[in-house]
Amino acid sequence: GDDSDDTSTEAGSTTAAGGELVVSAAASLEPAFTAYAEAAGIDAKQSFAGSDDLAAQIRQGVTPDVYAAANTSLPDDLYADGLVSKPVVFATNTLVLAVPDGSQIDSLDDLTGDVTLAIGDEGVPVGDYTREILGELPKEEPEAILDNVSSLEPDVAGIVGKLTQGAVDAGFVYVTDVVATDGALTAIDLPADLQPDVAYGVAVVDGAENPEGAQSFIDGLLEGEGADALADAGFKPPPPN
Amino acid sequence: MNRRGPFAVLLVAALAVTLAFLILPIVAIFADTPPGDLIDSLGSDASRDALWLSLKTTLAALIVIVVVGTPAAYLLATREFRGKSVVVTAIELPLVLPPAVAGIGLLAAFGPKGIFGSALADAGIELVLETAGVIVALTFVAAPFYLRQAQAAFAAVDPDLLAAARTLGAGEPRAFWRVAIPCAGAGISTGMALAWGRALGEFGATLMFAGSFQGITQTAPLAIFASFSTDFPAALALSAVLVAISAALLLAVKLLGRSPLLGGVQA
Amino acid sequence: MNRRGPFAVLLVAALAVTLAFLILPIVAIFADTPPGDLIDSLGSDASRDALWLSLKTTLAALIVIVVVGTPAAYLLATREFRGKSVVVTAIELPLVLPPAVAGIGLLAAFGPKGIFGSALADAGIELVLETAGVIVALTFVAAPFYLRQAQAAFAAVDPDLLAAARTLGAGEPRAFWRVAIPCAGAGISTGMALAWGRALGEFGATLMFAGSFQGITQTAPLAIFASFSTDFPAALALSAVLVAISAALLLAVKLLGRSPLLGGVQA
Amino acid sequence: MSSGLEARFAAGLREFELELELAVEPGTCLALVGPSGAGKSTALRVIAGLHRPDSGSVALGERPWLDRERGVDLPPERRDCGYLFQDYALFPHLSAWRNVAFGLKEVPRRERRERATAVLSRFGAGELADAPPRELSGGERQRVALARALARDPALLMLDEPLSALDSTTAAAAGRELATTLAAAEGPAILVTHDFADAALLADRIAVIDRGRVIQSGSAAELSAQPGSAFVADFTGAAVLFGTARATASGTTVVALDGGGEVRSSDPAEGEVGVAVYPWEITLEPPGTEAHGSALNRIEARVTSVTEVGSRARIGLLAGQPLVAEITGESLARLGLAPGVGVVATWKATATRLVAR
Amino acid sequence: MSSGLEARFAAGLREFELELELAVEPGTCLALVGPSGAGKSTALRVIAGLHRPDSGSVALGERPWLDRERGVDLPPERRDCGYLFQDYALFPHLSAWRNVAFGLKEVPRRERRERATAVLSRFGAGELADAPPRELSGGERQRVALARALARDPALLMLDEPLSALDSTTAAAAGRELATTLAAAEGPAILVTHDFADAALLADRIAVIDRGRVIQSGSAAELSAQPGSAFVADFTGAAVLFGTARATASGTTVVALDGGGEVRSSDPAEGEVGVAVYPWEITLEPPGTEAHGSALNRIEARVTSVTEVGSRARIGLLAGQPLVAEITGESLARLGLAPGVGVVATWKATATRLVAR
Ligand SMILES: Nc1ncnc2c1ncn2[C@@H]1O[C@H](COP(=O)(O)OP(=O)(O)OP(=O)(O)O)[C@@H](O)[C@H]1O
Ligand SMILES: Nc1ncnc2c1ncn2[C@@H]1O[C@H](COP(=O)(O)OP(=O)(O)OP(=O)(O)O)[C@@H](O)[C@H]1O
Ligand SMILES: [Mg+2]
Ligand SMILES: [Mg+2]
Repeated sequence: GDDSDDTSTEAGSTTAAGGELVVSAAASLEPAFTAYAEAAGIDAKQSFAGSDDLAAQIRQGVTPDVYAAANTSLPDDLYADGLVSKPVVFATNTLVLAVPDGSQIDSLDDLTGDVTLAIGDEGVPVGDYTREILGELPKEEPEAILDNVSSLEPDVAGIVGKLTQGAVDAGFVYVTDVVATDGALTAIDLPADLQPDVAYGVAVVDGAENPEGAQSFIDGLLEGEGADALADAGFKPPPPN
Repeated sequence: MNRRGPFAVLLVAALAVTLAFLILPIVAIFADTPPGDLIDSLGSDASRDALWLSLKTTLAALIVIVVVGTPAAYLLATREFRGKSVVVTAIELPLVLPPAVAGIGLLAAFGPKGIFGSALADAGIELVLETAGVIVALTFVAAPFYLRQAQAAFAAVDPDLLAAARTLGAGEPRAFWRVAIPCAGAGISTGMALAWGRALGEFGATLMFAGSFQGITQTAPLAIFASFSTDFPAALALSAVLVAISAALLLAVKLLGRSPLLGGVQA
Repeated sequence: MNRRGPFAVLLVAALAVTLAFLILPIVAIFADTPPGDLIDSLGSDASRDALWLSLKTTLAALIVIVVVGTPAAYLLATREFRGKSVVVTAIELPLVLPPAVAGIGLLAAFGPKGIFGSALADAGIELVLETAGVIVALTFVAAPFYLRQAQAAFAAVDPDLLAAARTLGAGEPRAFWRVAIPCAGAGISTGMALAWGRALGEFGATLMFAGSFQGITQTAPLAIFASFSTDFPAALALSAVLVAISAALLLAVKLLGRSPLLGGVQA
Repeated sequence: MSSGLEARFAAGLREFELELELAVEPGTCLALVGPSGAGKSTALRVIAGLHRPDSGSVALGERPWLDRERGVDLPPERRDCGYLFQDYALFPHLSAWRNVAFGLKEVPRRERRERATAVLSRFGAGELADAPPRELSGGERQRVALARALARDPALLMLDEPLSALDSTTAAAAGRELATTLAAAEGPAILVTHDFADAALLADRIAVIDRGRVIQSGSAAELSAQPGSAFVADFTGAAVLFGTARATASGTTVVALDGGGEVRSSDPAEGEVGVAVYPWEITLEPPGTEAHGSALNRIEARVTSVTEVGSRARIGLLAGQPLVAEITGESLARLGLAPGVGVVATWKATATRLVAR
Repeated sequence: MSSGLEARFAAGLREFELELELAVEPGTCLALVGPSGAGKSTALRVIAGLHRPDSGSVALGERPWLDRERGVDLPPERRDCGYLFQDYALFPHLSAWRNVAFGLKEVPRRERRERATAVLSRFGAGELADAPPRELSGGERQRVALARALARDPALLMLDEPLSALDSTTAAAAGRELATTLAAAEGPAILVTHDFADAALLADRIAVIDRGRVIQSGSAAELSAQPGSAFVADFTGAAVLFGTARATASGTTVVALDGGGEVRSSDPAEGEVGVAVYPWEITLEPPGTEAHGSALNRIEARVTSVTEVGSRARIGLLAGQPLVAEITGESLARLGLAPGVGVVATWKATATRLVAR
């Protein structure tokens, strides 16, 4: 009866408290964060999923120590709702136009022609950034391009999958995603003036069992092994402010 | 023989636990959703389109599955041949594919670059990013459930009944239609319910193979997922509506299951 | 009575089409994956951990489902009571929940803030982000398939056989164990295969409820999804491996299905 | 110690209400007979606890099994009765011997097979021990089921048509085995059968049910001596003609047969009756032979069938109604009987039983 | 026009090989009889096309149904035979009349119900038309199945134990209906039965099968006059004793009975034989009465059972082996027979048939 209960609670808590760190991070951060944890020898339980899945979890009361998203809006919302501490930007990514290897398309202008696109849905970071870029384009181009959109993807994987399988001709993703396809896709850089600042926000989750660990983990991301690992994975450092 | 006893109590307990466990999360979703939202979520056309598309596509998929799957299941149940268990296993494999991978597989098979892609293109059949594609995806993920269930149901039919039908001048088709199907009726309708439910909840494969475009390929689960990041409560509300509607439809199937065609006795 | 005839041809055709449709996408995935990658993907501990975890958790879930679900299904099959079809429908509802929503539902029910959250916490039971949570998620998603299949199988057992067992001095438990289960054996093992396969492919609910921690909650489908956005080919390779392994296991189940306990005759 | 069965219950069936009151002494066997659909099997199911009656009670000695009033209702497994189902209900997943062994819980595992096979052998099914039911012939199934019901010598034995699927030889052998078992049994037994010889051989008393009610009961001899109804008469092997009776001054009853013709009986009766006469009481004469006194019934008939058995022949007759006579081989030859031939069937008025229809 | 059935085939069964050669003339009925497990039902299944023999052929008139050599093998539905399954195989999802109507494809929809109910009524099951099989009694099911097999008067009729589950009255009525049907039928018919009376009444010829082979065939009269084996003798109603025969100078054969005792017969025989005698050939005497001449067989016996039927009694005897005598009510009274009483059973040597075991 009692004592067995106690021990199990003991067990439950020790796993979390014993310096261990629980990290929920956007799927695209997986290579960087795993490398970082190894390099810095951090005993971290890391869960990688869509930024919004993780946000939904936190809204449902799940409390990892660190929440790292592929954008800043989701952490900001959670912060506004008092679920996480003030988020900080720890990295930026570059949005590119991805096309299957050997595609005819080599610039934004080709997108107005007879092609099909997959882009992120509204509310999904990659989707919002894509709309930002299109917004910058001269008048009629955005409509022409949006007309060619045949799928609004809830996550980057959907876009990448369709591109690699040739289901669509082009799509907007992060350069890191293209790197991940091992050459199946080619990235077409966007004019620097159009490039949105794709900022990644990270925050300590309220009620975290290991807030100190969380904070030092975040610090490590801003400079040190974390920053290096991010750079190796193709991320850019946060804009100096 | 419905007497109370420790065993009966155990049975009831088991059912109670099962029921509680399966129902609670659904109740929770409703609890999280103010009734108002339910109405609102029906208000937006995105939701209405999605629900309507879901009903259409799942129904279409179910029809395809039943029409093609029933004879296939009957064959598996009534014939013995070498390598049969391999075939049966093959039918079960789609189950273990994670949805997104299933989608990739479908693209690799029926997509533009896929094995069959060109053939389909020549035939002027467009699946990818089309409503037809949704149906294909749903069929792919839901079919195994119906096939195996129907096979089990057919296998449980006393062969002498089919034999009797034959001696009464019924060819195998008539024996199949007038005896095998009614006798396996209960099992078959169960299989239909399972396959339909599975199709209705399908998400990953559809997304990967058919994409997510309102009114064309955005089924209810996709719409729910889409609004996840933008309007979480709306997402839950839509889920609740989806559950409510399908509950109603599944109940209807049950009542249909009582009809002569499926299990009852024809007076 | 295995004579060739138009109907037999039709049956074979139906099976051929079904098989081709279900197998092709899987073949395509293998085709897309250089054999080397298969080996490599087994090389990475992430993959090995994931596969191993998937096996452990799906097995655990299956055991829970069978142990609790079998009596529940038996009760539903052998007793008549008012509102029975409502109960049965309730059991089917989890099917129609999109995976992520199912996860939300589980969180809302058993999560820290959930209806039962505090109760579980007091009992010192941690589910969320723990392996136990994976098992809960898999059970929730896969249980309906087993329950309904088993129910259909039990319902097809001639009641007089149970009656005979009773008159021979077997209490209902023994009649259940020695007669009902063996007679429903084929159907039950089918249900196990379906539920297990479904659990093995489960993705959304697990991710939402248990997260994706390598070695703890990152099952094969989650690992596949994770590497989608980081190493696409590896993702496909891992999927192929998953399919291969489960094919082997499902075949094993079939052979088990031939054993006396499940369907065969005890000499 | 062992104790008798007392059962009285009422259960509604499709066409009629089953209302029975049965008492079977320990160590004795009651044969339940009656037309198809009379309620025999249902009665057994009620007693076995497989069918719950609307009202009534069943008790074995002091031990109440069912008492709707007092809310007693033991589950079948606690009633300890061996029940042979009319359609066998063999376990399809168990070989013959395992079917029999199923009831042998208290026998040590090692001995079960031996014990089961022994019982099977008594009914000539020993070599079928390992066969699955689906590979057994009808009669083989019946014997396996019989063995299964007997194997664990239960407090109450209920056999629904135990020999119906067996040929004469097998049935006779099985019947003798059954007789020994019943003789040895301390508890009561109920046997449903449609064969008078079986009933007479195996049972101490016979209860005749029709449309859910006992219409007559007694020993085989009593039934055949005083058949209470046309069914009973027929069951005991008599030929039955139907007609309308009226008393005469002379005290004898005259019956106008439905098919035409008239017969006399020493039994008193009025109105619609059945005329029962045993085939061997009937003698056949060529047509046109004149009557020797009114003590003799004479009706014109046509031969429909002739079946010679040994030194004897059964002659199927049509005298407006079907009738059967049993005559010696000699008279068969003398009369040159063959289908179509006309004859006069005669028998004593005193050998003529009048029974309710 | 219609045509006879010719069937010869071999099929392996568990214990033995089924090797039959059957020919049935159009318009006639062949009764298949034999011990339980002899292969009767399997034979019907082969002819119906439900069981494929290892070799052989089946043909109805000019039309080959099966010819393994020539690779002909018509599916059951194209053989047009009405088959009553021994265990009925009624469709559980169809009411009685729909079961019967199932075969009536060429009858216009509107008339089917009427037609089906008509056939049911002929077998006294008219009012069961709307009942589902699970709510029917054993005998009711059998009659529905019988009606179903007959309804579409098929080219070949095959009935596996059509009356086995029926009480005497119902069976007699159904038997008469069946007889009319068979008489009217133009095609051949095969009837499996274990009742000699049924076989004699319904069939023109009887074929006796044992362990998969026809051991004797002929009319009922022929079989009972010259039973070819103990089984046949028993089947025709004779009592059979087993013993060892040796010829004597006098020309009569002496049989030393297994149970002890000796009997003489006019039939020639050597070695192990069955001694067949009809119960009504046997007279009983008090023990110790002296023999009147060696023409009479005399053996000591003990009474095991007494069954009075009308003016007659069947006496079960044990003379080392079981034996049955049929005597008049008077002699029963005179001898004061009761179980346990010792008697001497006597019968003529000329009435003693010697048969193969
Ligand atoms: N489940 C049922 N529901 C309604 N009526 C039933 C049911 N089972 C049997 N009956 C009816 O009850 C009557 C008695 O059935 P029962 O089986 O007891 O007859 P039986 O005496 O055994 O006849 P048989 O000698 O043919 O076996 C029959 O008329 C039958 O139609
Ligand atoms: N499917 C089977 N496989 C192997 N042996 C079988 C099979 N079916 C029947 N047998 C055997 O073949 C023999 C003949 O069976 P069949 O049913 O023809 O006997 P039957 O003459 O109809 O007996 P009964 O009068 O008892 O019905 C039996 O010994 C039986 O055990
Ligand atoms: Mg009955
Ligand atoms: Mg048979």
